[in-house]
Amino acid sequence: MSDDIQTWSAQLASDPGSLVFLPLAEALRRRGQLDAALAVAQGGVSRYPELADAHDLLGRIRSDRGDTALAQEAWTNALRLQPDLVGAHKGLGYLCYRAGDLQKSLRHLESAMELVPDDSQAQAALQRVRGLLAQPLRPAVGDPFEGGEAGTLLVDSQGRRLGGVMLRSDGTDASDAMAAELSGVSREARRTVRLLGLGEWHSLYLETPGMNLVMQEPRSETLLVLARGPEVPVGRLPLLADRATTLARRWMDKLG
Amino acid sequence: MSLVNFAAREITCKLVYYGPGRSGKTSNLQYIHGRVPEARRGRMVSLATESDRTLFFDFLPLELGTISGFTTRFQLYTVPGQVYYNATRRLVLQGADGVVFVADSQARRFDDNLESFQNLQENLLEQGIDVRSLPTVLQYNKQDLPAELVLTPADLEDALNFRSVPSFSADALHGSGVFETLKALSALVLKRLAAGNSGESV
Amino acid sequence: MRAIEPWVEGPLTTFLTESSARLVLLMTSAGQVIAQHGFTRSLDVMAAAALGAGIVASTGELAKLLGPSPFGALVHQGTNQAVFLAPFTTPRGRWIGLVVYGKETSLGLIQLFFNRMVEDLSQSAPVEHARRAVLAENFEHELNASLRALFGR
Amino acid sequence: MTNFAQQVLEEVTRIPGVRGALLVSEDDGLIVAEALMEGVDGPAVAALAASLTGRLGRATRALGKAAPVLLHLQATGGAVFSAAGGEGLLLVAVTAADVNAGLVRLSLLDAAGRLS
Repeated sequence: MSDDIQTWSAQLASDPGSLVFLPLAEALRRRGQLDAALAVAQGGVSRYPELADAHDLLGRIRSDRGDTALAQEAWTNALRLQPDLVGAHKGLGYLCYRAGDLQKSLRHLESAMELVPDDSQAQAALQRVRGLLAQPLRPAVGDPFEGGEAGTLLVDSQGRRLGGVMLRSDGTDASDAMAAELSGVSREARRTVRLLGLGEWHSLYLETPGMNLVMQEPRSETLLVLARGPEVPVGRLPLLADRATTLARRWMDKLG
Repeated sequence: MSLVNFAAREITCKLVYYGPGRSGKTSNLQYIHGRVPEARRGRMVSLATESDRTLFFDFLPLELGTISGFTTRFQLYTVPGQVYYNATRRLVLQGADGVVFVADSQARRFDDNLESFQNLQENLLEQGIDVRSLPTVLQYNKQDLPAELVLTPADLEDALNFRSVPSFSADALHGSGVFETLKALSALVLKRLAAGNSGESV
Repeated sequence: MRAIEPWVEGPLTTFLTESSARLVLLMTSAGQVIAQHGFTRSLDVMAAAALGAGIVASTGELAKLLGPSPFGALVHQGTNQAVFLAPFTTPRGRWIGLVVYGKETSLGLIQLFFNRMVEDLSQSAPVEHARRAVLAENFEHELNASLRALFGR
Repeated sequence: MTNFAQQVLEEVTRIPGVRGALLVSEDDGLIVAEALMEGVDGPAVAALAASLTGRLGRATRALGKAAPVLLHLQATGGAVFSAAGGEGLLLVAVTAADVNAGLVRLSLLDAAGRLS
């Protein structure tokens, strides 16, 4: 392989207009030399701007580098030049899947399958996307307050659930019952530290058999509760709570 | 001492029925309780022993109505008459605005009356209250009994009323003299309040 | 909440919110009501005050009989509610607090915030001013009318 | 019992930063035994810690869990710990803000175990 790279590099040096930049950049990409691969591919694209394969190559390199937006741009250019370019369809199918746009991902993967019916990679990806689309509508990933992930609960000062879910071990929903019982906890915590001259409270940690809880106050009189099993180390709970509190603040700001 | 609330225009006075055991203090309150319209009175509280003797006190709150723009309330208390209850008598007497001394008119209770009247003066003195300044009314109860058993009001007057306070003959069981007595004491207490000689106020 | 003297209202309100007490009665040691919260009829308040003052007075006497140190607060724990009864000193003399509370709070909290209220009351008590005549000159006519109305004669 | 409790409390207060340790009756928030540094308002600590523990116990019961074994309220100027001590008792500690929370936790759980 390294022999190929040397040979192709020499060829490209002696003839800058050669199409040998295509196998060279691909070889560099596979070896993980992404910067070198990118330089070679960019050179090729500027010399052959109408060559769809060159744009497809650029898309692969940029995707590997994590430059999602630029990769998408490169593959889109490739498809504009050559709508039946399988690599570009597969690339865009993958990017759209990562971004959560399952419908668009499905369209690209189906196009790829039509062009190359025995592409096992594309087939596996298509199955995964179809499976996800068949499931009931799921909330946006990473937003624990819209009801998805259990074990995080946000409660207002009047004992009402603002967001999140808290489940009992039998799977029944304890959110509303807990919210009602937790109303006033932040007021009581504040009163306790005020009367004992301890400044401002910032976290309340609770250990029960089989479940540990942390509570914080993302906003005045709003209580965030995080419940985790004993497998989560005690010291990690405050960190998780801090993160959830930040998310809760952002989420409430978004709600207005 | 009566409590006067200028903001809410309210006056509350404490009136105590004093006298020897079984002279009819509780009967006075029971009669009043039975005759005053329900809206004007509270529950009558009686702390009595099994044999109906007053153990600690009887208590009856009354709403007199509006006087000079003040909602006026009376708290009627009785003290236990038996000699050995002096500690409780002193407690009930605390802060009294006026006293009705209920004497037992029966001749055989003459000494008990004197002893109790003496005891009243001692207990007031102990609280730093001058007997002469405290509104007091005398009631000669059980005047309905056969004449050979009771002393006349005049006899009792000679023995007890050396300060010439208002006095009334009564039959508390049947109500005669009960309201006259209370009315007279109410007037004395409120007149004193009107003169600004007593009352804790804002 | 009702208070005979306005300066009592602040400390009492704080006590009520902090302690979650159900009923509160402040009275003089003679059983005269100073302030109350939670009672429905003013006449019931008087009976409660008379009884509360009586209990404090009699336990005080009992303490005198039994030993050198006086009793502090008196607590009676019932199944659903409890009664807390405590005498205290104010610049206006000896007063008594009667507090009825339930399971939503505890004796410790009642005691804690009661002590704070006593401090607050001491600080906010105004200097006593001269007594003044309470009733108008012509009150006698009204008194007689009231007595007639009350006693029906 | 009282002497033993006293001894256990004093052990807890030997941890640097612990300003007081108390044995508190959970229902009424009153002190059963105490080892306090000067300036610590024992009755207030007892009443407030018991009240907070009780309220959170109701919340964990709503979650189908038993009452808390341990509670740790962390504030900028200090912390309050409370551990279930059995028979309606709580073991409560008040500490400075920068105390070794892990050590206090273990010490309280251990003391609570010995007391119940």
